[in-house]
Amino acid sequence: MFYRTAGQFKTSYQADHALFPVRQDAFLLGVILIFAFVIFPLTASEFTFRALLIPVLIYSLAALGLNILTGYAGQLSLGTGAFMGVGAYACYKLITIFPEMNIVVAIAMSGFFSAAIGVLFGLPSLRIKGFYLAIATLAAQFFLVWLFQKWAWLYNYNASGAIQVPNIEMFGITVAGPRATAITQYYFVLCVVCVITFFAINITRGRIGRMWKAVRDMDIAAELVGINLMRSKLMAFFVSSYVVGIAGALFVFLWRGAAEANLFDIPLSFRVLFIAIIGGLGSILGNFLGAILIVALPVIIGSVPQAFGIPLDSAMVEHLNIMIIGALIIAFLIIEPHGLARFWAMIREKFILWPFPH
Amino acid sequence: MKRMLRNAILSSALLAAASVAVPAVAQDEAIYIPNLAYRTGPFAATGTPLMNGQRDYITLLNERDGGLNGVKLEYDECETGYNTEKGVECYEKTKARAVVTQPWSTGITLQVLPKSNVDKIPILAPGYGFSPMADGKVFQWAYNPPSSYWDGASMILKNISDGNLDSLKDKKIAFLHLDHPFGKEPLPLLEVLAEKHGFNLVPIPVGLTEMQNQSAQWLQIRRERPDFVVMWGWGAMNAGAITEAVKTKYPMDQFVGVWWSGHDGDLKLVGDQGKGYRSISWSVPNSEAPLMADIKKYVVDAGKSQINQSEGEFDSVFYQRGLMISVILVEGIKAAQEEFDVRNPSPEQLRWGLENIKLDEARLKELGAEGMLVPFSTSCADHTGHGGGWMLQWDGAKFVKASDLLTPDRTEIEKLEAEKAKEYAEANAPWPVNEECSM
Amino acid sequence: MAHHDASKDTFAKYLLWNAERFRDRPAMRFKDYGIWQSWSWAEQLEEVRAFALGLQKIGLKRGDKIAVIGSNRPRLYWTFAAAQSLGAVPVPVYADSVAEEMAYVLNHAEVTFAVVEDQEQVDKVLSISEEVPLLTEIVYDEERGLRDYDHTHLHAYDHLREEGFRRLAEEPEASANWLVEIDKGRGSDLSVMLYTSGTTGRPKGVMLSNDNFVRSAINGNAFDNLTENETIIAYLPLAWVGDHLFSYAQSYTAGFCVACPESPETVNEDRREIAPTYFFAPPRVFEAMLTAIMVRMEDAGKIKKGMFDYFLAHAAKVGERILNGEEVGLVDRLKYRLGEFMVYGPLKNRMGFSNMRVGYTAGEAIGPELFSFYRSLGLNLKQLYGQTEATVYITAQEDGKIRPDTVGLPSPEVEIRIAESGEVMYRSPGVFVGYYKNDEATRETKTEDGWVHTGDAGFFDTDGQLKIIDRAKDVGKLASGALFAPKYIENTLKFFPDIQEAVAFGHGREFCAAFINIDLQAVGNWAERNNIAYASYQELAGHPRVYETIAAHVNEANRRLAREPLMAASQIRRFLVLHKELDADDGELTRTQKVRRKFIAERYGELIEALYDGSSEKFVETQVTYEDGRKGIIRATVKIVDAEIHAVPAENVREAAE
Amino acid sequence: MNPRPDPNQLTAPDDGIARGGVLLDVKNVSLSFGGVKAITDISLDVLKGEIRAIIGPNGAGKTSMLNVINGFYTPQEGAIIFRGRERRSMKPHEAVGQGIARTFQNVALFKGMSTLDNIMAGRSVMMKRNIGWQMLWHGPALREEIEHREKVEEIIDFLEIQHIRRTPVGKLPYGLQKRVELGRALAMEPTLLLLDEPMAGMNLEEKEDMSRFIIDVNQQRGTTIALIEHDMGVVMDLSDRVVVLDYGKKIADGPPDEVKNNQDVIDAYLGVPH
Amino acid sequence: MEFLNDVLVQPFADMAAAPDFLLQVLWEGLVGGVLYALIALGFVLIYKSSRIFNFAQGIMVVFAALTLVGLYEKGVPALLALPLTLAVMLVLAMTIERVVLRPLVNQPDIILFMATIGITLFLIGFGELIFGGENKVMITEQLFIPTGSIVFEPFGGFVSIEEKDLTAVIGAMVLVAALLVFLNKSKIGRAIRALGDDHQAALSVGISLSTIWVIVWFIAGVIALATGIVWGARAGVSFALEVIAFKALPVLMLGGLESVMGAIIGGLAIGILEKLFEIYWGQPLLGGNTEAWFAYMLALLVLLFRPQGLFGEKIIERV
Repeated sequence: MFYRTAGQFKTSYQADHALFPVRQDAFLLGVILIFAFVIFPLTASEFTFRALLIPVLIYSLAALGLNILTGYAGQLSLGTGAFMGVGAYACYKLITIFPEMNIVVAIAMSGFFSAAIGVLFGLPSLRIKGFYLAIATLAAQFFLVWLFQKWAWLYNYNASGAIQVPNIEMFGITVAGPRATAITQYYFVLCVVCVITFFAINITRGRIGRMWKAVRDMDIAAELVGINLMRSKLMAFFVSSYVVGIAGALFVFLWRGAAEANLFDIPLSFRVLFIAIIGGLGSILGNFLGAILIVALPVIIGSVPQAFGIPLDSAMVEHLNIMIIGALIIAFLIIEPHGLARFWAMIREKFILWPFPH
Repeated sequence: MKRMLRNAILSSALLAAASVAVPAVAQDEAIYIPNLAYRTGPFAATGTPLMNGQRDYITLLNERDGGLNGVKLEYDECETGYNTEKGVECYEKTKARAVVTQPWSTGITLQVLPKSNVDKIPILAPGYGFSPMADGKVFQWAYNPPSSYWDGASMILKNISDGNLDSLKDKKIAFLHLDHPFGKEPLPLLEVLAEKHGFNLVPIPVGLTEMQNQSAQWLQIRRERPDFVVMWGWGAMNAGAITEAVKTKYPMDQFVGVWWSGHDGDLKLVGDQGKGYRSISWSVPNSEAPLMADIKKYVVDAGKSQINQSEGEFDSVFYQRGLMISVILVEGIKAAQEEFDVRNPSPEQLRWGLENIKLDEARLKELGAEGMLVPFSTSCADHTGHGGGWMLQWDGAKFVKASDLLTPDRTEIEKLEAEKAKEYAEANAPWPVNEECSM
Repeated sequence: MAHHDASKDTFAKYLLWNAERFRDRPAMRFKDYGIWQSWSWAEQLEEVRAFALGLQKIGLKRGDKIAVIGSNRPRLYWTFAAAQSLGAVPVPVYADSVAEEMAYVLNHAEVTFAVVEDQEQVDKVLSISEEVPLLTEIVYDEERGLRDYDHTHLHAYDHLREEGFRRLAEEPEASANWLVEIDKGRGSDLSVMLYTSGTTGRPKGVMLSNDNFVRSAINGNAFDNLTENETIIAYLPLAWVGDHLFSYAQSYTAGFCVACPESPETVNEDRREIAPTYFFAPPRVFEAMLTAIMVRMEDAGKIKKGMFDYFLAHAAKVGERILNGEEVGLVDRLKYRLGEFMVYGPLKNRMGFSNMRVGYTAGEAIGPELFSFYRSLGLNLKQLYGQTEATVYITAQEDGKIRPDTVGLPSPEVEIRIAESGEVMYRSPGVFVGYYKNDEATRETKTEDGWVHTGDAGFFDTDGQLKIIDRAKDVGKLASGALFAPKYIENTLKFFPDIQEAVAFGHGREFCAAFINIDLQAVGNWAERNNIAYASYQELAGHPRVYETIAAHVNEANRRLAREPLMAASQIRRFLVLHKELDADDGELTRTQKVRRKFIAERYGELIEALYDGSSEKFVETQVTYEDGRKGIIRATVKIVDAEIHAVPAENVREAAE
Repeated sequence: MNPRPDPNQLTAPDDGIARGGVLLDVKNVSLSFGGVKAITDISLDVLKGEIRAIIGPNGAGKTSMLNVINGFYTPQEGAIIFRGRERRSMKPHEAVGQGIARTFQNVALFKGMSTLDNIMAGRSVMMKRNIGWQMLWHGPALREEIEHREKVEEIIDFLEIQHIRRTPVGKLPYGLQKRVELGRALAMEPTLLLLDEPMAGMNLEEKEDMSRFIIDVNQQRGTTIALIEHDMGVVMDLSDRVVVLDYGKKIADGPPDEVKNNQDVIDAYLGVPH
Repeated sequence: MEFLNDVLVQPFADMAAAPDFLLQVLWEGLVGGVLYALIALGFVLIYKSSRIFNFAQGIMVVFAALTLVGLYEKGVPALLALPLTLAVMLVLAMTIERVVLRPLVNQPDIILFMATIGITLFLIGFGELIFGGENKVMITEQLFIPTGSIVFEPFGGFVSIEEKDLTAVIGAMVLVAALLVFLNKSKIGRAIRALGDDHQAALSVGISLSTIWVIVWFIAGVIALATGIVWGARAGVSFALEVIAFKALPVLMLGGLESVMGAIIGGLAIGILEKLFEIYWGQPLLGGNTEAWFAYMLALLVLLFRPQGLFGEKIIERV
């Protein structure tokens, strides 16, 4: 219906390999970007920024990182939270050791720390497969969180054991810390997320993405077409952990403002995993859809009774909320196990084929 | 045009979000008191009675007095599950209308604290939070009356050493604490004191996932054979520790907890075997007090309370402490109302109010709460009041007062407070410091 | 009349000119290796020149005939231009013709060269090489499987192309000489020779000159405002005159882009990608598309199907009127707009017609409802009446003056007259030079003064539009001497969805009568809705209420016939509903589902007699062949019914008398 | 604008071995799994440019033989000399670098990927742009991608699978999957192509198509082919030389006609007990 | 050097120095291990029969215990509450089979795993809604579980053994024995075991897949209840218990996902080893709390050498 593809033909491979071979997709993205860059900032309240927009973006990024590993390269990870923690603590150390360092540089560099740790814990993937591999990532998860608690150097020996984001300026604007305004942080996060998403799309659709998918779909065959399993898997761990690390740094520096070790514990990992799976493994778009569902929906559900003046006490709402989220997860898995991205793809396909049913 | 666009988008994309952000009408008159409560999760057991207490005191005022000086108080809970992330979300959600933030977890407090200067909403964290918040010059917006954790630690040590800390020399004190900002809070002071007085401090952290199964920690205690175990526990950790202590046959009279580790429910698990366990507290339950009679009459019997009467929650330490917490807050609001002659004080006015709380014995008596709370007063420079506390002891069925009013030894604490406050201000530069305050 | 630059009288000259005036505009696209490989006019010139020089190298010279065999692909189109540039005459041959047919054509045309698509065609040509002694050099495009063939007289296109480039680079005079060759070309020279597959006898080679094509193309361009901005998809056989005109002549004269599909299987998809602005298809293609749409919509959900049907019904109501620029109410227009968004637009998108500006159908009569369907969607589909001998154009419908039942007004520069016998004759600049090596046939078809017999019977309608009623040889006369055109009558009857097939009789008789086959699906549905139980086709066909319905249709058909002055006499007086479906297995239909009137007349002689002897029913036994090949007999008593006859409206009588 | 391929580039890389020279020499190879002998002392050679068939009843050790050749299994005894270099063990992915590509008995495609991507994956080894370029996409990475896409499109064209270019291979019928798999192997531009039962599970028409492709590959690209096939008829038509295995042992080796009449072979196929 | 001493010598010296303490440590480890094994057993059963990695086993423990205590608090006699709780677990098993498993049959492992996390969340919300979030006391006495402790005094020190821990160990042993008998001797049990290998084979026994699933989930529920009772007796019943599900994971990995014996041995091994490590290495050298990760690191180490776990079947790669 909306997708009228007639007359869109490609005369070169460049055009065929464009990000959006279908014009309407590009248009849709344009609309979304206009919303993200112009309309939301004009309209959103601070609460919307801090409770909806910024977390959705950051969680999307974390899920994107996980998706690279699990969705594209087929290596299950349950340790995303800890890798986010590595990024966050690395960024904290960088910022406190080199206070003059530009925050963008610090965040970009902190990704390398989590990438390195990721590769380290990815090494077992060469021998261990499937669910058994989850153990390696869980080992990382529990060990790293334990380390965050025990290694006081990481949090500069703060009494509370928490890391606290100082006020950080960039080009004269406070972008992180308590003085930063929500809108600045939103733009900062948005830009980082856009750039990394762009990179991730490019990687996943090119040679490396194909190698990962080959390893995911059938690792033996991948090896026999000449793909070096070790390199591909470790590269997936590297790239994935890098993105996750960046997400972790943003998580603390651009959103939470402070963090203690157990913030990065298993519930965070699961949350990100949910986003990636509900959103759709092996998809970039899915991470964003999943984040909207998993991060934003509870906030919205939680606000509904109040908004309608239904006298439910907050604990009841929370209980119901947990139940609803649990039920929703099951429902979504049943309705579309391949996630929201596939759901959207089907809708899009319907629009393209409209009025035909198939 | 822009407005139209704005409306259109608000109504479509952010319908739900917007509805949260827009305050409900017709309640302008009421003073909005949000509470970042937790009645869910592993800490719900200890949280619930506290929240009930807080809530019921406000209900009492509304029911009995028609509010405070004629203005209704609107008490509103936002569920955090003791989860820092949710807590921050709740903070953001409520801050538009709030006159005060009650963050209810040291983690959330730490998170919200740096924003207080920007958002200009006072934080009230009675008996918890960051101990250096006592320094009102640095932490202009944060209050932790009537006693800080450092005060608590000092009082516990004072009590177990019978007032002479030097007598602890070469003694071994295990510090069993939740591995969480809350649990780590007294460590700096304990370390300083250990050095100064020559006792042996053995910090034993309990991870969030190990709260219920502390056999490793208690094996360590058994091996180390400490002279005293000081506990900074919360939630399910308390119950776990006390059952393990019983199992390990650790003498209960050498086992002392902070005020948050003195929950009736936790001790009921072991009953008689817990006899002798002590907990420092700045509040004491007194179900016979006139205030409690009013609560029973106007709130509980009127069916407006959520307490679980069958389990004796009404008489519990935590429920009545919850009441006291609201008493402190309401005193602050009242002070602001009177000072600025407004019905509905602004957050900044309330800040002044919280700095000028005078809860002396006379005032407590006036409130019908004599002996239920340590008398204290706050000032511009002193946001804690350092009212001290009493030792409560478990007699096998309930907690009873087991000491006279204890007060902290402030010498070391003040030094440390100043140092840590300074550190904090530096780390969070630019951080405004109110130099006008005088002691 | 369109402007005609006399100096541009051959396509080679147009090519040179286009390479200048349209330099970087696309001339040719070809879906190959997954993308639309494209050539600008300048590049097309390069390609043609290189190949021409290559052909020259292997001996192609002025006057030679060069066969072109294969599907629509750029290199074969370039072969036309390359050969013509050297003064040789391309002879496109149907790629699917069997070896024997091909041998005849190649031999008759005296081709000496052949440019073919692939191994399959090479094998075919080689297999008949003994029968075509003149043919010596074969050029192929696809190398696959040909590597080990003897290459003494077999050449790879690539090789010749490279040879051409090599000559361009190494022989300074090659390019200039080529231009000289082009210059030598004249409008009167033969452009191509197209073999028409007559229904009887051997194919005839229609010689068409450059002038024929250039002028027809220019006239056609002007008629439909075709410019260099058009895109056409070339998918019909190269050997068919229409494709040569649309995809070659008009492209060269107007400068527009021709797109060749990846393969015959992917035409639909490729058309959707390209979205041509100018499109041609015979009715069967449109019919197949409509069927595909309806079949696919059968699976749609109830709501969607309902919505779809609703808007299609609305389009049927107002769509054509809107397209013709007639007055339509605001509500209907808005509804149509909504329909455009919900249904018509997406449908056109799926068919690849989103950008279609001009569409033609021709070749045979298109069903009016089919024609209207596409027009109601807002597609400017028009009918064309043409022949190879006329270089296509005889008549064409003008924008805004479209009626489904006529083929339009005479095309520019075409004169038409109706012969005594009712046969349509024409004279135009597109009239062919003659049949190759068949003067007799030329004389039979083309009069001394240039009029050509079409072989079709027709008449001019009141508004001057030509109506074709039948093949001239099938048209008979009633006993009264009035014209009897059975196919026209049958088509009028078949307009009703309930009528699947009809056979009209009347030649030499007093009046016209008809056999009717009901459409089992349509009537079956109707029966179901009306609670009419039936066990078989036979039972349904004989049902009195079915007869009532059919009688009403016949009545309506008669009313329509009455409006036509020439047809009024052949209104159907009596009809019957046949007790069995006409079936190709029984020889009643051709395999292409056309009625074999003669056979039917013999087989059902008894029934025909009954139609004319006034009896009201007749018992018959008919042998049938079942699907599995078994034979059986069905017996039935067929009722015969009289139909209402309508008077001829007065004004028609007057006009007819003029 | 017109990236029409040069057909001469389609042929396999030159390795200095003349047509008819020994490309692969398997010498006295034995392989066993935990005591079970899969291959016993087998020697065979593959000449450059030929189609070499390995046949035998089920369980004869044919697939194990291929697995040995491309490094998936390391034999306990014997030597493998490929392009004049001897090696005992190598990683399977290294085999590709040496010019050995293969297909599998049970199609081993990447089910979640399209035909195009599957074949592109076959060229992974030849693609060099690092992750930095990949991230940016535009520029060198895209150029490389297109360069290889062109090669892949030739293969798609060659195997006549244009119409399924974008279809996820999991949805394709078996016969087409086999063709895609062949395409993926071709994309690696192998010197030696190992085909493991390329016609298993196909109908007659598909078998004919596949035979044609195999011959075309061999003739047009000059690729040496070693294939395993169960169907004797097909093998005899296709191959230049046939080696017959039974119970892990070589029982015959020679031109198809010769092998066909060998008594041992007949017995083996008829199931005469040893 | 000192480091090596700390790591390699000192711990053993400590063990030798206080053997009674070592015994206590081992006992504590054993009790912990029994509990891990019980949870892991629930996992294995479900994994074997339906290839589902049931993350919800942890919350099922909490839910079962809460139901038991909750019913008792509502005035149901303890001995009636027990069968009622079993009935609730049966209903839960049936609901899960109908609502979750059946629609998700044949989905990839990860999807089913996620679904069980969904179940976990749902049960947390549901449980808190009904029973509240507070800590509850396990009704040990009412269930006739002894609560005293037995004190031995070997090597001049003492070893204290809680009677309820002893009950737990014995109870677990009885449960495991019963389960093994059930799996090996009964028709359903054999079907369950066969299911792990081949759905068709299991169906040939004549029991429908749904029935088997319900039974398996119900057995898992029974195990959960047993676990809940013994664990609840130790540390009270609260939602904080759900985290023990994580402890079962390395146990499973170590033992091999499909091996009942593996789960038991893995559970005991991890229980004992992690306690020893924590006491003798973790607390003195690493600042404690090593139990959070020790089991994982151990499992990881084992997996590196045996990718299929200690008792799993060897994976042979085929082309």
